[in-house]
Parts: sequence; structure tokens; C-alpha cells
Amino acid sequence: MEEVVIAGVGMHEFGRFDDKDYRDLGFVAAKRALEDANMSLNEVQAAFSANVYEISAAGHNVLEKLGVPGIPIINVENACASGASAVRLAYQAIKNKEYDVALVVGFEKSPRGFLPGAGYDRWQEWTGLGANPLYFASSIHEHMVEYGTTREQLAYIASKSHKNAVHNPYAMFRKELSIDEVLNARMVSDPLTLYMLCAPNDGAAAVVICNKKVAKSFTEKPISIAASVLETRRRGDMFVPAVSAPANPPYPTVAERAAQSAYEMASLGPEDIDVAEIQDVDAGSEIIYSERLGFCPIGEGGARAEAGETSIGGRIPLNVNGGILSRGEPVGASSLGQIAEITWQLRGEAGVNQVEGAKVALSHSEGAGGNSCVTILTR
Amino acid sequence: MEEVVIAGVGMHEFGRFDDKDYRDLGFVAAKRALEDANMSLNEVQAAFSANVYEISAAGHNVLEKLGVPGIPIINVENACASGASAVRLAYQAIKNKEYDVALVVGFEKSPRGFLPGAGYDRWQEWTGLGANPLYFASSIHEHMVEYGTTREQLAYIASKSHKNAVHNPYAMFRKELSIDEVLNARMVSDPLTLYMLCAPNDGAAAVVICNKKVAKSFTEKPISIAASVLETRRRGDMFVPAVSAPANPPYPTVAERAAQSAYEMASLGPEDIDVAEIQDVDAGSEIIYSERLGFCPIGEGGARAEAGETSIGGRIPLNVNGGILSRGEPVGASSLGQIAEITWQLRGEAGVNQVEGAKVALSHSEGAGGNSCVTILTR
Amino acid sequence: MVYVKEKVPVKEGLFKWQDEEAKLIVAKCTKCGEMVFPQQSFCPECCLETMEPVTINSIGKLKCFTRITAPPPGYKGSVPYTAGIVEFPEGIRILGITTEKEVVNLEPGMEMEVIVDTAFIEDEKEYVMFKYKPVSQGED
Amino acid sequence: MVYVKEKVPVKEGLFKWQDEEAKLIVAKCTKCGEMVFPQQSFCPECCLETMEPVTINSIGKLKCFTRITAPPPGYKGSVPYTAGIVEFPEGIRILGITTEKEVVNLEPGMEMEVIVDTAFIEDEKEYVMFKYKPVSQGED
Ligand SMILES: [Zn+2]
Ligand SMILES: [Zn+2]
Repeated sequence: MEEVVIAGVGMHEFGRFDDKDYRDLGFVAAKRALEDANMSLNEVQAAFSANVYEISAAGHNVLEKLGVPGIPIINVENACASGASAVRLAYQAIKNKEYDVALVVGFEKSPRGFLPGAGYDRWQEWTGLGANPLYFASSIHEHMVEYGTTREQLAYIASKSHKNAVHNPYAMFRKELSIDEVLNARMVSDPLTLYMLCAPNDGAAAVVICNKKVAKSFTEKPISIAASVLETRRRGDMFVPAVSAPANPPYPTVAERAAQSAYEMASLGPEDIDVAEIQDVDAGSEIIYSERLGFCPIGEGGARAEAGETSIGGRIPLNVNGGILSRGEPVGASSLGQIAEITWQLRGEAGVNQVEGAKVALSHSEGAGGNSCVTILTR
Repeated sequence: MEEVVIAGVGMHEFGRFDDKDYRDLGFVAAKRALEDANMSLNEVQAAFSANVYEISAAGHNVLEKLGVPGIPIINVENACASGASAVRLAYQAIKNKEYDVALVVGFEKSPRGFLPGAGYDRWQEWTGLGANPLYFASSIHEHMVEYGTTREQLAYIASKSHKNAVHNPYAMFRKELSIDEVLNARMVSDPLTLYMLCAPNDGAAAVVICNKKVAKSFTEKPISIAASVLETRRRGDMFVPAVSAPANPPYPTVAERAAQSAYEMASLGPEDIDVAEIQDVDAGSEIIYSERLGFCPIGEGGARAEAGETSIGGRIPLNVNGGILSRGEPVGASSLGQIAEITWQLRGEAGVNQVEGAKVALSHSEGAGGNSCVTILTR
Repeated sequence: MVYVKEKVPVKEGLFKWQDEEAKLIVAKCTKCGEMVFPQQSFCPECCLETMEPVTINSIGKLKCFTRITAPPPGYKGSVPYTAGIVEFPEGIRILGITTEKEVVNLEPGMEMEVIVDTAFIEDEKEYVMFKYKPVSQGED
Repeated sequence: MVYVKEKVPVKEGLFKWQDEEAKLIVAKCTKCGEMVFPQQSFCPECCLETMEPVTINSIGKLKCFTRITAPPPGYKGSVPYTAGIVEFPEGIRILGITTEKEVVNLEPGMEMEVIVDTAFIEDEKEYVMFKYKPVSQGED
């Protein structure tokens, strides 16, 4: 079993780029990741793409622009967790000596408005149940009812995100927003206002994954993959597009299961994590997942955030570069963007938003289909 | 390194099923494959789906109908080679002891007419270059010019396919067609008439892949996976959607490379293959690939077919159950359909079209993006 | 006034409604008791074909809810509308649309009754759907 | 007659055409000589950013061809049309549309000239595209 590292990362800015197609976006991210790894596509032995909305051979079409070396290419679609799922395939293949170097590239041109295609049946769509925000809003509303989480705490999360994003050149929204501005924004799906929900957008990110021994000839700053996990929901998670769930499931949520597997794989615990990018697809999700990933007790996520524990300088800084709320979510690229950001954190290259001395970082992505990925990196 | 076998296969009929959605089709195929393996989804540790035209979490939505055990699920899109590419991921994972049992399920509701989304750039589509049959027709036309392959030989291939399919309950077209009927059908893309081109359609197929030792507790008829290969085109293959190629590339085609890798992996040669399902997306492709896979010398594919060498009872029977030309091509499911068919051949369960004493069988799928998969099974 | 030739459910098998009290139909596992809505033949837990359809109590408790103001893809009704998760005494939680346009009419924990009501009218057909109606408000 | 305000190529960088002889632009690797059309900055073989644009001979040999009778997705021209692969003396084969509607006008091995011609007219713009024209037929 080989040790596996990240040898390079690269991103194309997340935003709206009407004059570029997915090939252009993916090309830039892949090019930057390869440059960061001091490699060309000739050094890559297998590639995995992560994308939701293109139809066919999308990864192939992106990589053509960087060379046509004839390597195996696999296109992966796992909704919001597409990128991290593809990383897991690459990680497993390198760990098992199938390859020494693999490239993972995620890219997306998200449709405008509510995202279609999350797997709803026709009757769900017809009757208004086919709306992702409905799921996010219900989850956090139940959290509010049960634990006293407040609208102000939700607004605090969104405001923190926007403040963090000011210095992130890859983020779509780089303007500070006050708690009042967040609360007074248009209500999309009560209690979630416009600024408490992420915007699907365009973007790309790429990661070069490498056998640790081989990486030495290319880079002096490899970052180790200590865990790469994909779990899928059990019935207790009423995740998009599920309609029902048992009232009191006797087992953990998918985020808890993925985190637990990842912590075991890395021989680490939540207390060892210095910085994390977690699936803040909405402000409520950041609160809920901060608990499920073990960063604070269940029910206390909102209060802990409001107390500054998850801000830069706090006990466990979350989404320190603005997260999905401010980067926006180019679905296939999103979780690779997280991995790029925490790689920069562990290398000490994160600039203004650097978490000092970060040694262990975690990325968590979760989405339609009930996919939950947790990746732990160490330097 | 563990030995890997196929423990069960299942198909949903290929055809047009307007009252069923992809979930219904995939469900039936997966259910049949699991039943064939004497398993339930509870025995499965990871699942891979193969599909082109659905948007998100499609495999997850299919498998929900069979249970929600929380296993990792990965959706793979590799055009016509999606299914075999997913098989390769499952094969590698089981070989490397990541899992003991994996389910691969492919399903498709193909759009009507020319298939969209093969990766053409807009200008190709606008100007008429974005048409898959154009590529198929050009390839076989060049073969005709260079080697004297005839229209009658193309018609012979289509007629053989339709004759073989009469007894295949999973095929869409089960009516014999004479050589004249094929030649006189509507010309779609000269020299290819309607019956020389496969019809994209609906369908599903599934394969249970298993550690050989573990399979013993479930099935008495395991079929070994001797090779599972995915290669991607180099520049010499002017495959959909490429616009140019070097005139005299000094390296083999992608089909040759995939076959060569597979033969090496299996320690077998083309002379050892008793029966094969190859990518007869059109009659010309069957001729060209029969050569590239090593079943006859380059240029002789048409004449050898006409001489009966690739018919049932011939030296190397190809597409003995009608192939893609008669089954139709539900893109994501197609190559899994091939693998199901050759599994039945190796088990001696192929009925009227059984190739007597078949011990080694090959499946070859190739499509957009320049993906080429070769899978070799042995009993 | 739109002319309606027939009433049809948005999907068969979701609920009982014709000439009888509106009730949701769930599938229940004969082996482990797991319930799932909409019904399906395989048990999500056992992964076996052990489910049979049963109706559940038509009254449950509202756990949480939200209000949607912009029409999601494929939606054929009017905005705004509210939706919520109701927990039924049998131990299953089900997401559904409520009869209310405003969240001010909804309270966490309140009792909701399953009714069957118009979802939309199309091609001279009235499509009906189950909805949650606050029990306190305008009971028969 | 359709009013046309300007002529534009279907895509920039495919061919030279304005005020000069029509020629295809390929990218050629300064390291290994590999050529690719349409041009791109990375060499398909070397996988390095070593390509520079060059024009190629405007006459090549027709290797094979076909005729399409039904419009493929996104096509803005008329059917039937023919397309074929032309091999240029520099050693690159390029797929293109021909000027001919019938294959009877085409022969394997015949010389074809690159011309630039109307692809379609849309929004008062005439989109132009390279096409292959048989040299024997109506040369200047
Ligand atoms: Zn059960
Ligand atoms: Zn070169």
C-alpha cells in the first residue's frame, strides 16, 4: 500500500463566464494544477473528471487541450461530491499501485435558477416538492425548533463567509455583508434568505494526485492524503430527492459516518483538524455539518459559530476562504475547490486568510443522491 | 492481488419503453443480476452506475428501489464504453481488496434521432460536422477505398446480425433481413443504410463482480475476468468529435492498444477467443474492429465475414446474439449487455445461439471521447 | 372555469382518496418493520422484496416547514406555497405540501391532517395530490 | 434576399480568408512537428505549450467521404450535404464539408481545394466556413 499525496492544485475562478465553455474552464484549472506540480499531461497515467451538467466525454474534451497521451479517462458524476468522489478513485488507484500519477479535474457551467436534475420523480417536480432549498430549509428549521438555533446565527454564518471571501481571488462574491443585510435580503425558502444560500455558478478546479515516492522528483511541497472517504446516505437522511425517512433511525447520519470512517483511516479525530472546508450549500448546512463532523456538540453549531469558534483565529476555522456560500457552487468543481483551498492552507500559501500553523485540514462535500465525502490532508 | 469473477448478470430488454423511466429499467436489470448471483444489495459493498443522458445521482436513484444500505455509489459516464469502464473500476477495486462484491448497473433512455452531446464544439454542429454517422461512414469508406471492402459485405454483416437476433429476447430487432433489404433501405450516411447503423434506444444491464473466493458461497457458475482494460485514443484515431489526425501515425489505433493490453493481461491471444461481442455501432465498425482486435488481418474483415468466419459455427463468431446492430444501443447499458451475453455463452446458457464449448470470450466497446474497452472472460 | 373530465392522482399508489378517507400509503417491511413512502417492493434496510403496502394514520405532527416563493423546475402550481415534514405515529416522517400559503399559519408540533386536493389542471384532467392541513383550522 | 451586415467565421482561428487566399490554420509543434486542427496551444504528443499557428497548403487529397441526408443536432445548413477527410501534403488529415451535394461528384484520391463559403445566415450575419471544392470542377 503506497502513500498518496497531492502534488499540485489549480483553480479557474468561480463565477459566471458567459464567453467560456466548460472546456475553457477545465483547461485552465488542469493547466494550473499541472504547473503547480511541475508536470505535463505526459507524466499523468490516468485522469478522472468531475462534472454534472455536460452530457458525454466531457473530461476527454477538456484534456484534449492539454495533450492526447492516450491515458484512461473516467468521467464521474456524484452531484456536489463529484470532485471528492473522483479524488477517492484516484487515491485508491495510486494507493494500490495501479498508477503513480493521476489528474482529477472538475468543471461546471451550472444552469441558472433552481438546479434541475437532482433526481426528483415527475410528481415531485409537478407538485413543488422538487426544490433543493426546500430540503435545506426544512433541515435547519427543525434544528431551530429543536435546539434554539436563531436566524441571526444563520445570518452570522453568511456574513462570516462573505467577510472571508474578500481576499479570495477565486470567489464569486467578494463584498462584505452585514448580518442585517443578510437578514433583510429576499426570503427564498424560509428561514433562508438569498445570501444564506449558495449560488450555482461556473468554475473549475483540479488536483494532481501522486505516489509519495514519485512526487519527490516533482515537488518539494507534497501534501499527504490521510483519508479519502465516500459514503452514501442510509434511510435516516432525508436527503434530496428522498420523500420519507424513519422517525428515529438507530444509526448515524451519512456525514457522521463519512467523518468517522475518515478519522479512523487517518488515525485522527475532529480535535486534530486545524482548518476545514465544509458543505455550506446554505448557512444552515454549515451549522448542521459542523456538529456532524464532530467540531462541536449536536445542537451547538449556531451558538459556537456566533461565539467566533469557527472564524479565522477561532478554535476550528470553517470555510475560511468564503466557502461555497461566497465561492458559489460549480457543482462538479466545488469539492475540488475545497481541496485546493485546504492544500494552500497546509502549504502556508493562503495569504490573508492563512490559518497559522495549520497541519491537518478537512474537506467535506455532500449532495444529491446522499453522497458524503470527507477528505483529510496533512502536511 | 485477488482473482475476480462475475457472479451474476441481468438485463432489461433493449428497445423503446415509453412508459418506463431510467429507474424502472435499471431496477429490473440490477434485480435480475443480483438474483442471478443469489445475492441482495445487502451483500454488495460498492456500486458503479453507467449512464450518459441522465443528469445527477442516477445510479443512486436506481438502486434506492433495491435497498438503501449506504454503500459508496459512483456514477460513471464514458459514452459507449461507460459500462465496461465501470466494470474496470469494480474489477480493480476487488482485485486490490477494497471490496469483495460490487454491482455495476448501466441504463439508458436514449434521446431520439442523432445522439446529442458527443462533445462537438458549436461550430462543428452548426456546419454539419457534428454527426456521429459521418465519422462511421468516413471510416468504412476509407476501408472500402483501401482494401476493396464492398457494400455487399456491409449488408452481409447487418443481415447476419438480424438473423442472430431472432432468438435473442433482449434484442430490439428480431426479424431477419436479407442482404437486398439492407442494401435497399434508406441511405443515412453513404455507404451506410438505415439497417447498417445501430439505433440508440432504451435498456439496462447489470453485472455483479466478486472476489473469486467470496463468490463460492453464492454461485456455482462464476466466470473469471481475465482482463479489463480501458484505453483512450491517441491522435491517430480521428474519433468523434476530433476534426484532424496525423496522416501516418507511427502507433497502433486505440482498439489495437486496448486489445493488446487485454491479451497481455489475460496471457491469451486473439486465437484463443471463442466468441466475441464487439462494437458494431455500424456494419463498417464490425469489419474494422474485427481486424484491429486481431481476429483477421487488416483489410480482410469484410471478406472473412462474407466467408462465414464470423458467423455462428465459423472460426470466430462475432456478435452472435445480434450485437448492437440488432439489440440497439442504450448507450450506458450497451457494453454491460455485451458482458452479460458473453457470460451466458461461457456458462453454456445462450440457447439457440450458443457457441459450443466456448471457454474464452471477449467484449469490446468503443465510443465518443475515444474510449476503448476490452474485457476478456474465461470459464 | 376550467372544464375537467376526470380526476387523477399525480402518481398512482401514493394515497387512498376515492370514496374513502384520504390516507397515505406506505410500504412496510414484513420482516423488519421499516416503512418507506412512496411505496416500493424492496425494503431499504433488508434489501429484500419483503414490503407490503399499508395505510397510515391520517394525522401527524408537523416537525418543520418552509415557504417557497419562486417556482422550482417542473412545478405546475402557484407560488408562494409551504411545505413541511410531518411525523406520523407509526414512526415515519414524510415531506409534503401544506394547504397554507404563509408560514404564519404553521407552528412546529401542530397536528396536521392528510387531505387530497387539487395540484393542477392540465389537458382537462384535474391532478390531485396529498396535502397537509392544520387540524385546528377549519376541521369538518 | 437576406440583408447581411457583416461576414464572420463560424469560429475564429480556423482559417485565413479576409483579403487573402483561403487557407486552413493548424497548430504545429516547434518541438516534434505534430500538427493539429483546430489550433491549440498544447502539443497533443509532447503535452507542452509548444505549438504555433501555421497555414497549410490549400490543396489536398480526398481520402474518403459521405453524404448526410437528415440534419444533425444544431445544424444550420441545408440537407443533403457531403463531408470528407482531406489529407494535406504537410501530413495532416482534416474532416470538412464539401461544396457538393452528391457523392457522384466526388472520387477518392481527387484533389480538393480549401475555399471559404457561406455556412448560414443568422441575425443579419453571414457565417463563413471552410469547405472542400473539387479542383477539377470550375477552377479559376
Ligand atoms: Zn426490512
Ligand atoms: Zn510536440
